[in-house]
Amino acid sequence: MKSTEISVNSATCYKNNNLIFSDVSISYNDGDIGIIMGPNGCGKTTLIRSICGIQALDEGQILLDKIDIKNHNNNYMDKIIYIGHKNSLNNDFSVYENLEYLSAFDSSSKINKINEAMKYFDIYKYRNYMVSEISEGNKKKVSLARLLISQKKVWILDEPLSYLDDTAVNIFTNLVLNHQKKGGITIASTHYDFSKNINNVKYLNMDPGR
Amino acid sequence: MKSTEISVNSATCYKNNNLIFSDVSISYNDGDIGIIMGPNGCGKTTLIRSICGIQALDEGQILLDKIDIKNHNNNYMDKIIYIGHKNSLNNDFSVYENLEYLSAFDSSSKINKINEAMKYFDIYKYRNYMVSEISEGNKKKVSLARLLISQKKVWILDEPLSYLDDTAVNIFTNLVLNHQKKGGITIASTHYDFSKNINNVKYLNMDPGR
Amino acid sequence: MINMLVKKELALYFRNLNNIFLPLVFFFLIISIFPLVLGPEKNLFDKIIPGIIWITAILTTILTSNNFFKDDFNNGIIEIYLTSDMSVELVLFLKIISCWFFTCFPILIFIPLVSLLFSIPFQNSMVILLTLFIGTPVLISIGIFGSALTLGLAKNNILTPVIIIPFYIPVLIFSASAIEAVSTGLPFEMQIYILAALLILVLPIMPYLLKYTLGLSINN
Amino acid sequence: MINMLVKKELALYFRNLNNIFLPLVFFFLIISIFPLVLGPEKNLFDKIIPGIIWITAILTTILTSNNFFKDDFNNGIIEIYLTSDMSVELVLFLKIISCWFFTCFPILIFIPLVSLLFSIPFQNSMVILLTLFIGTPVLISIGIFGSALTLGLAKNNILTPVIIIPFYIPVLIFSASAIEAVSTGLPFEMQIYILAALLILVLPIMPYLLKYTLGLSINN
Amino acid sequence: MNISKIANLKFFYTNTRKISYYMSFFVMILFIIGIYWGLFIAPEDYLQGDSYRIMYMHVPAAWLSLQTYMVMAITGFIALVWKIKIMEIISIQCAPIGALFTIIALVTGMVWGKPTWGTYWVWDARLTSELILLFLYIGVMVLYASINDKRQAVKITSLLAIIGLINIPIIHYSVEWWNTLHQGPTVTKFDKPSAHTTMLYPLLYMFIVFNIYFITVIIKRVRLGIYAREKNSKWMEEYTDD
Ligand code: HEM
Ligand SMILES: Nc1ncnc2c1ncn2[C@@H]1O[C@H](COP(=O)(O)OP(=O)(O)OP(=O)(O)O)[C@@H](O)[C@H]1O
Ligand SMILES: Nc1ncnc2c1ncn2[C@@H]1O[C@H](COP(=O)(O)OP(=O)(O)OP(=O)(O)O)[C@@H](O)[C@H]1O
Ligand SMILES: [Mg+2]
Ligand SMILES: [Mg+2]
Repeated sequence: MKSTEISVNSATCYKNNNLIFSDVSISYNDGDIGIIMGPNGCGKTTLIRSICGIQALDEGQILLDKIDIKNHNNNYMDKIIYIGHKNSLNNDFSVYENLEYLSAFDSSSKINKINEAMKYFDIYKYRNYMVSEISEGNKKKVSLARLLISQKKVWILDEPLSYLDDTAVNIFTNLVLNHQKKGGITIASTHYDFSKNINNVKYLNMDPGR
Repeated sequence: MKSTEISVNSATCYKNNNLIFSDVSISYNDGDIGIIMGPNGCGKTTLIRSICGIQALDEGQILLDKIDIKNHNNNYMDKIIYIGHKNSLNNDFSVYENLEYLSAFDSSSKINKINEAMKYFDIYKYRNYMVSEISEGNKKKVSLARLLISQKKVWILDEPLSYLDDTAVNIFTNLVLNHQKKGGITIASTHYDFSKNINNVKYLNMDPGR
Repeated sequence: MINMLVKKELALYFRNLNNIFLPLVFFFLIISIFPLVLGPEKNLFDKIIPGIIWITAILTTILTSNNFFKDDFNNGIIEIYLTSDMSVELVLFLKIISCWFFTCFPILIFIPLVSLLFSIPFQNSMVILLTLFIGTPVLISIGIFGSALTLGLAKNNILTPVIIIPFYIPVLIFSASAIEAVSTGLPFEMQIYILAALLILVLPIMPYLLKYTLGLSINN
Repeated sequence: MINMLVKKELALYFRNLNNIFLPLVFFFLIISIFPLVLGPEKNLFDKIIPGIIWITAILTTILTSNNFFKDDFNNGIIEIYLTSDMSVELVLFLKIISCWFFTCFPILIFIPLVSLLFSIPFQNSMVILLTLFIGTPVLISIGIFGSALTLGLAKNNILTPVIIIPFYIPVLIFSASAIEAVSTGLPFEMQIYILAALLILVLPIMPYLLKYTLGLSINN
Repeated sequence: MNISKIANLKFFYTNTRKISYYMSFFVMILFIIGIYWGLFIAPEDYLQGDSYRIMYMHVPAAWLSLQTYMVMAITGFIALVWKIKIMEIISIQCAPIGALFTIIALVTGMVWGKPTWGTYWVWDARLTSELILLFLYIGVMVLYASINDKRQAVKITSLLAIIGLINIPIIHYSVEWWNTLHQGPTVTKFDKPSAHTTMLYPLLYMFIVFNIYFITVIIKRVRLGIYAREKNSKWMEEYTDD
């Protein structure tokens, strides 16, 4: 498997003329777990979104394998899966259908892994529930289940632990560990450090911008 | 100050013909901190909503000072403030305006405490930001700031800690402690037990309904 | 408290002063679509212009009241309504009134001008104005009620209109009949009274009905 | 993957089979409002019925495309579109087509029946059908584009219609002109060709335009 | 026997199976008699000839379309206020039946309109409002179908039905309030019906038959509704095992 490097190169971002963060640099390689921490409002979400190309940077670049993602012809996402704050679930679909739908946006995903993924996160019993009929924590689990369906190497997660109960946090931590073992990269923002006894963790502590 | 008692009396709730929880009983008195814990999907939110009268129970009652809240002529909420999963913030308002607006729904609130409340949660600098321009954690702080503006005795909070950074969790814990000292009641669902070294905590552990 | 609510409710609309002109622009856009589509025959157009004005008003009410509570629902503000110890009925009343004031009222002001443009006789134009003045608050109320009924449902922009338009019929029938009467020289007071009675019936009940409906819709 | 998307996109509409009847009911409701408001004069009504059919189609497109991406925006699905490594343009194309198919197409099927009811001559009714068939996809596309433009904005149900209606005008002009032509016995092919050219121009570009617009609206 | 017992779902379900079965036959026979009476025994109308005989379908269907709506709204009201389960089911089951009556009234009216008015359809107040009544029923049904939780759904549709009651007087009095093509009250006038008794009796008879038909169908549908709601409950499993 080809090795992958994703790096943030002296990134600076303004919003509405306010500096959000400046000169942030970090790079992640195979097997890295990147934890982005920092107080509320320091720009974790903004940084994560710019790594995924949703948010434009004012200065600096995001490089995937040394090439600016802007020059990747829009297919740099074939190595990256992004799971944001919001669950990206469609209320008009059942849990199962949502996972089907979301998989269709991911070239690497394996539809036949959906059931397995649901079982892994212990939400199989809700498979035919409408999303609006399951609890907040279970919604988060559904969106995390995408990690098991997708075969991508780089996981970019924005506060993946919110609303999860302790069991689910452990399940998730194990999942990240397994991913690491396979050489995958995980980049996650979080307030609760799930990585206490994990190796190869790269912390990025963001100071409040102002 | 008259003492207050709020109690759940063998409450049972079904949704769509599925049992969510059954025969839950607990009661809270002045100075109590009630922590509702349990795995995702066990019905914490549902219970909390039924205590606030938003969710109808199929069996059992919620009693405020020994009187069923259904017989309180709709003004039983004059002792209770409820802050749910969702932040109840209007995206078209600034932070300050939102707090003004929300205070108007609360007979006990003191408008002149809004600035103080924002300072307490360290969001004063965002006072003129639109809600859509602040980070997720800061939105949560805005909705928690209502606790300082309102003068109500019973706080009912659904996962108040989500998205908060450590500083904010401490601020919140102190707030609850202060409230307890003044004889207030706090009922909160949470996955992260902020009440480790607090007295008078009443735990309600909800088993998964099925 | 109450002035705070009024202030905030108005602020929502006043935030962007353009918003006040939007209904007007919309009104003129729709009116100018008709001759495009129906053909520019002058006689025909003159005949149906009162009807077209009414149709346009109906559209405005359908559009503005569609998904009226959707944002409040998504943001959890409906829960604030239902757990408030203040008079939420008042808030809901305010919401109806301000929705009407900022979407229908601007149109009403321009009716005399429109009448002049399309050479509608003065008395007729006054009756049109009157029926709109009494009728549109009822329509807005009905529309808002419809959006409360369909609150928790999957997105369906046509469902609410389909549910509420049948309730528009009484208002439309009496308004049209009043306009018809005045243009043929018959007395039209009766119809206006009936419209007014509808308004007096609907407006005070609506806030209570809305609160009840929101409670039903959210208790899910 | 692609069939999955098609399947899911259709499932959204097929979930509730009633939804397919809704546009139809809406169509008849709007049509029946006109005689109520304009008065039941038969001659008048016969004259304007093609126009009314078109107006109703316009309304349907405005209503269904209003806030088209709002739910996807709130739920974060727009972010999925923008971070997908699949052809999102295809998804957007599908969304346009299925929106059209489930809101305009049911109406089109019933045009012959409606024509019968209102005794519109066969050839005229075929031209109406044709203009609608070519025109409504364009209108839906424009509407959806408008809702992408106004995605992150405060709730304003009238803003998007005001923005998009001016773009409706070309379609309306040529359609009306074709209908006018056929009812006066003149050739109408030219107008149909122009309409078809519009369609061929708009439909393939729209998905790209939409993706770009969504990216702009969300980079906030 | 008190009301709560009759209103009990189990009581209703277990006690109406036979009744519903026999009533279906009964109503069929009544219909055949009525059709024979209306088509062959009743005299020819001096103005309209034989075409008026469609009245024996049209008028009862039109009446029932209004009546069913009222039943739907009233039972809905009872369901909302007193939370009686069976009323919820009756209320929602009225909608498709009412829609059927409305469609019959519309179609027979159109068929009747062609020979008498020379056109199938005119946009007068009564015809339009009857069409709107159909849309009201459809609105109720669509809303019901759109809500997943059916207990919730009935509450919401009941509310809709109650508010919709306001249209009923409009439909009924529209002919008096506007000069329209449609026939004014001929039968329902208080003093003296203006129709001849030999024509009137079969009409009244048909009205009663339509009512019995309504009751038969509503019982059948309510049974289905109860089954759908209670199919997982203990008593239903026991009952269907027998
Ligand atoms: C599509 C066309 C028609 C519709 C929708 C329609 C609708 C109705 C409705 C709703 C009623 C019940 C009114 C009430 O009880 O308040 C009714 C009654 C009646 N209709 Fe029609 N009708 C139609 C055509 C006709 C025609 C063509 C005739 C005969 C010329 C006719 C004759 C009657 C009569 C005699 C009654 C009974 C009036 C009474 O005594 O209350 N209808 N129709
Ligand atoms: N449109 C805007 N105008 C001005 N400032 C903005 C705008 N959008 C976001 N910001 C600011 O950008 C900062 C970073 O926001 P971001 O959501 O990235 O924070 P975060 O680190 O993810 O916080 P949290 O832990 O609360 O999720 C915040 O302080 C926010 O106020
Ligand atoms: N309409 C519905 N139909 C069926 N089940 C439902 C419905 N709505 C909610 N539920 C179920 O009710 C249960 C309780 O949900 P609730 O939101 O109260 O859980 P919770 O304890 O707050 O979980 P979390 O920790 O994830 O927030 C869930 O298992 C959910 O699936
Ligand atoms: Mg964040
Ligand atoms: Mg919860």
